[in-house]
Amino acid sequence: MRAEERAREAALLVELPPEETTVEATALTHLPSARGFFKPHRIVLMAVAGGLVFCAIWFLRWDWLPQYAGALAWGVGVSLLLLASTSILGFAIAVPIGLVQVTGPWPLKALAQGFCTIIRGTPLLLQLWLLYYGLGSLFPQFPAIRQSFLWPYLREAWPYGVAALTFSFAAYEGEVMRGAFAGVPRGELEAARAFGMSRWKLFWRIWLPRAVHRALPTLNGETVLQLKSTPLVATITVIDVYAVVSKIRQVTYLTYEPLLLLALIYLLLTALLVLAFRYFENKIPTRSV
Amino acid sequence: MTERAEAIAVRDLRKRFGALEVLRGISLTAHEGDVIAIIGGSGSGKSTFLRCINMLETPSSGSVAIRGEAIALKGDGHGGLAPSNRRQVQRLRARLGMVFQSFNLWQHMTIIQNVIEAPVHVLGVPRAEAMERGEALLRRVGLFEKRDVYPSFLSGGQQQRAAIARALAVQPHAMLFDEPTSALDPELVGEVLGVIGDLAKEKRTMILVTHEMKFARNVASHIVFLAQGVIEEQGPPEQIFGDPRSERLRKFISSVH
Amino acid sequence: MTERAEAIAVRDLRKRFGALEVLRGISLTAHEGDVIAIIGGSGSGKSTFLRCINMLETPSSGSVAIRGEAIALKGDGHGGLAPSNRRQVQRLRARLGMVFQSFNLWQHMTIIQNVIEAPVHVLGVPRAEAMERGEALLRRVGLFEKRDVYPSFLSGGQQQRAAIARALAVQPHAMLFDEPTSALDPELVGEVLGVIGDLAKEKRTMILVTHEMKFARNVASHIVFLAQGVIEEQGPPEQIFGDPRSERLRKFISSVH
Amino acid sequence: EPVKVGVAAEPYPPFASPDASGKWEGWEIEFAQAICKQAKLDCVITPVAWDGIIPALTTKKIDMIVGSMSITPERLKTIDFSDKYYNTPTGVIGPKSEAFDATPAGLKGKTIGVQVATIHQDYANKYFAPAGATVKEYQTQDEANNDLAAGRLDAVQADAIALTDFLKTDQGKQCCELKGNVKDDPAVLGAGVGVGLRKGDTELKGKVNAAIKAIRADGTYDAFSKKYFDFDVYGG
Amino acid sequence: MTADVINWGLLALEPPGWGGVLLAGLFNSIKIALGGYSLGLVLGTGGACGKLYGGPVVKDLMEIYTTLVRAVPELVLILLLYYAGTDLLNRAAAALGYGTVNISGLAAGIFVIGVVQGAYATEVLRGAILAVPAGQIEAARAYGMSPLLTLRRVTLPAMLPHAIPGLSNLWLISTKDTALLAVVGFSELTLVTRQAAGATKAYMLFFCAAGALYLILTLVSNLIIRFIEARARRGWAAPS
Ligand SMILES: Nc1ncnc2c1ncn2[C@@H]1O[C@H](COP(=O)(O)OP(=O)(O)OP(=O)(O)O)[C@@H](O)[C@H]1O
Ligand SMILES: Nc1ncnc2c1ncn2[C@@H]1O[C@H](COP(=O)(O)OP(=O)(O)OP(=O)(O)O)[C@@H](O)[C@H]1O
Ligand SMILES: [Mg+2]
Ligand SMILES: [Mg+2]
Repeated sequence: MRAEERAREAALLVELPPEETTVEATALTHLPSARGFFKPHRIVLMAVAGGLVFCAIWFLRWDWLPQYAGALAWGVGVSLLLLASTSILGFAIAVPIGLVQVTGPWPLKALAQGFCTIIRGTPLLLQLWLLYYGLGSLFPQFPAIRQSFLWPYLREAWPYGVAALTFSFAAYEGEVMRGAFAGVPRGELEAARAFGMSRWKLFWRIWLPRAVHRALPTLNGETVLQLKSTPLVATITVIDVYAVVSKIRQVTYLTYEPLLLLALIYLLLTALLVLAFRYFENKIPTRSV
Repeated sequence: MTERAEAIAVRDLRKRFGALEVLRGISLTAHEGDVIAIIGGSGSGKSTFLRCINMLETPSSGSVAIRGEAIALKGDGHGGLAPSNRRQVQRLRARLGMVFQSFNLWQHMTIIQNVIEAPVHVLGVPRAEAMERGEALLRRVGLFEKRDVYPSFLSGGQQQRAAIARALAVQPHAMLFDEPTSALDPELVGEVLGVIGDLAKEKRTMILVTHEMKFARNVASHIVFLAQGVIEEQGPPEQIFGDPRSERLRKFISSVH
Repeated sequence: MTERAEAIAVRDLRKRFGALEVLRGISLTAHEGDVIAIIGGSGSGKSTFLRCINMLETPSSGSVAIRGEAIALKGDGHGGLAPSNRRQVQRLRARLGMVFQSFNLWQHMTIIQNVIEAPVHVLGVPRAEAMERGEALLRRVGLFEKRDVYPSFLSGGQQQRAAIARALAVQPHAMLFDEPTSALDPELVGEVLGVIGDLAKEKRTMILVTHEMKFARNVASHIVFLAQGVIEEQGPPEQIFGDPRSERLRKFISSVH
Repeated sequence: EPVKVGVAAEPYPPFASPDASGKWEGWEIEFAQAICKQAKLDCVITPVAWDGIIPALTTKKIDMIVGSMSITPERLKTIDFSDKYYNTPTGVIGPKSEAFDATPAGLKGKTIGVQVATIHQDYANKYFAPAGATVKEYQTQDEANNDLAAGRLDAVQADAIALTDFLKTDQGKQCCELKGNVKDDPAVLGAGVGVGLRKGDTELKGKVNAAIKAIRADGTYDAFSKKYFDFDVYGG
Repeated sequence: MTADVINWGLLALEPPGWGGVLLAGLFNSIKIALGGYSLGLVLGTGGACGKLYGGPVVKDLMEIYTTLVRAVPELVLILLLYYAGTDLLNRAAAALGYGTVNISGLAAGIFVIGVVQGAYATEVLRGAILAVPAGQIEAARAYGMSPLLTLRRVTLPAMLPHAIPGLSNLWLISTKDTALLAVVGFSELTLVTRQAAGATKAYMLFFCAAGALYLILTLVSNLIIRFIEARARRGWAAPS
């Protein structure tokens, strides 16, 4: 009991500001509504935007585009695959991380909180390099690892990228899930118990879905943030769309064009994500207060 | 009364929260078809008593039996009791329909999903059958058109009626109501009391905690007045309201009228 | 009455929100020392009328003059009016002490900071002087000991008294009260009405919207009954409450009593 | 106004690498200092990410590149170069445990590491990739070397001097050896290393060319080269 | 070179230890983070006011700004702004006849982080301003305050408690985003760590050391944030 309290106090000392407060400010979660698109000033703005796009097309060099279209599409595929796999894996880890912080015994609680604090307190780029160049260069020194069936994978770069992105997502989303689990009204859990649900059933049927439901808007933002993190893997030799564009930049020596295209690609991917999430959120409507 | 089977039997129930002894030896038997209303001042232990019946709160001592089956209890090592067989508790709970003051509908499910949840996932009723029965129940409480709506879109009265349908869906041996109308706006109270009144007329076993004295008088077959953790007085409604014996009950009745 | 100067003069004020015409031609003059109570049903436009006086709401047509100075208005291009000189409005507003239903004390300032804010930053009174006067006002409304406390730590009644002190601090030509007690718990209403009653005795010019009929009757020199955006009836309290002419007023009075 | 000399921000020994006090040192740094002194330019060494070093030059973040950048026809489309200031062959290294040579046939099925945006990348893509090798690109030479030592690569292609330098380190000595130099292709591998300059910056180009000539003539070049190499790095 | 012998001497502050270089990098990171964050706050305040009180054109421009920045990875934005931003500035200066302006890496870094932070801060501050009860602002108007005075005396101070959790997170993001400048070769903590690791081959040691430095920075920041928050929350009733 005393130990638990002490652990809680120690943990409180390192708790970072809640993640939910900034997700919407740092990730696009709502598309601007199309309504009222044709007000006079908007038409002028759109004309200006159109002019800019025209200038970009006319005065900048785009002749390289067809040659790299295939590579770009491949890169987008890799980016999306990374996003999907690491978000799903990360979420799977985030659930227990959030849960033990709400109900777990204190050693697990402290462990989960420490994990979240360390990951949230250091740059992802550094974590990525630590895993790939640091940990990755230690592995081959152990013959056991070198001979194991894992070695062909450990030789590659993507497992490290996936691991780093997964941990990152798990830490940020774990923090969100903690709030979501804690925020499910006690009464609803009590009602489930009153209807004779076992602990597992209560967790799977009521607590988890309800928490996920609560976390959905933030999950949307976290996924957009995760998409925005994926290009970092290019720095450890994974060929995602960012890496493809880097290569284009190096081969063509163009400064702006590939980057502008890249920004456009991410803009579209983000919009797609937002639309997908809007679809899911609409499935379970909640009355906005 | 004696020839009917015992639906709920509570013997010498005590419950303490730390230093505070909230229930100080309560015995009460509800036979099949009884409608028992529990009244009493705030903090007198009414909710705690109700919650002890289905072990949402574990008693410090005493025993509870549902339909003659005693809930197995063992010492919890802190001077209280705890169920020794979780499965038994879950099985018995599943047939006690509890209705809460704040409804506690599951917000991530539609009304019909709320209603069929326990029958399908706890009792193992086939989905189609549960659906059919659930819809009948919703029709009965006047919420059939709202079946596919999420709870947050309903008024408090509608939510409480849905909660009652949810409790009925498990075909409960007995229903437990904890102040089912006190979270409602005055104009919505009537519709919920109407539904409960109908249930009482069907001679369903019910124990209800309520502050609505007029309603308790009309509906209950037996009134229990709780004060400071003991049953201060009990009896048929006419006697309790018409001819209260104890000073405390007399004061209580005049204060709420 | 006629020899006293006009404090507030409203002529043929109209206000529409979209299709809804809330005020449909209201004229009212408050002379120095008048205490005018505005009564009327919910939605009759009382708040809107009060807010039009200091241009928190801009009228659709009509005119408002404070101490004989007409507020300059011009068409706003949407069929309504807008002040043509913002500085004039700010200057006139600064000397109209407004007290809101929900107090609207600035939460990030202590009580005394709330009180001296407008004198110091709008009227340019030296800080020390404002402080001294502010403290005297707080003493007067019985909040001197709470001077360095933040509003959220006060009860509703205390907050409203602080808001009254804040309004008095600008040495207002006239005070405007919009249901100053309706957000308060019943037991706190008295303390606020007491303060307002004292102000009325001093013959301060006041226009107050209230639902407290007894209070209006005791305190006001003149009662205005608003219904559906027009002045249905007005006159001294004895006449309005003792001998209401219109059917509507009679109904209204009986409904609130 | 000081002239900003761009060097790659990544360690590239023995040509340029930061020391433990954060100062840049190496053969190329001494070379840069020598020509600046000769041309009486006020130079500041400015580290820039290698893969953005040409944009940095064209957007005037730096004024010249002294970064072991080979003079290639492709680069000449975008920037200008001084005369060459060194020229070395291109080599391939690999683990001691495997025997192969630096030919397309020898590298078939192998994973070969190169630094991005280098002539080695272009060369490997032109000759080794079509022959069945996987080309993996690294931000820095150093990381490619490290991955070779870590067994995540089968070979590394780079400037022969840089590779020799690596093979002299503990790490390199243990794991790897030179598998040979690649067959020359001037169209890809270029005509030696020159100072990268903005197009149209002819004044600076003139000064740099004159300075290179001068330090070659007065022995300065040989003097500091001896500290690093026991052969003529200027090449034939 | 193997993991079993950790050469702690590599972290010594004096050469041949690299500790001094790491600390210098950390100092650079903090400088950029502070500068970028401050710039972001200025842009964010302007952006939030523009979004809330501006005319239709200003509102739309702000919307475009925040939408773009929030939808595109920081890494891409940093590259774009680093090259394009400074290039445009140079061209503008040239067009105006000032010749090339000399933009230091530090200034460019601050500019880049600041523009990104500005969009985030716009959203945080906008939300916080919207959380201020309308009555507070109406009371200010009723006492004759001009719009600017209202903003300065009431709206901004009243929204502060709502904004602080968000702004604290932005500060932590800003310290971590400085690491991204490594990809343009700016000598902040992450890049010097990579250089140190590359030069000594002690990858684990240096990356862990840098991680510890970032973590300390985060945790110390957090203590300061709590102190500030406690002060800004004066006046808010204790949660009952
Ligand atoms: N979990 C708990 N821990 C500690 N004390 C509790 C707990 N639950 C209830 N109590 C205390 O037990 C006493 C009885 O509570 P209970 O809720 O049973 O009263 P009640 O009769 O239902 O009152 P009300 O009419 O207000 O609902 C109260 O004093 C309450 O504070
Ligand atoms: N900003 C607004 N926009 C649209 N309609 C409004 C607005 N403000 C008030 N109204 C409408 O104007 C009518 C009069 O409102 P007002 O607040 O003046 O009534 P009131 O007499 O003060 O009522 P109450 O006693 O409830 O405060 C109402 O129907 C209200 O809905
Ligand atoms: Mg209760
Ligand atoms: Mg009103």
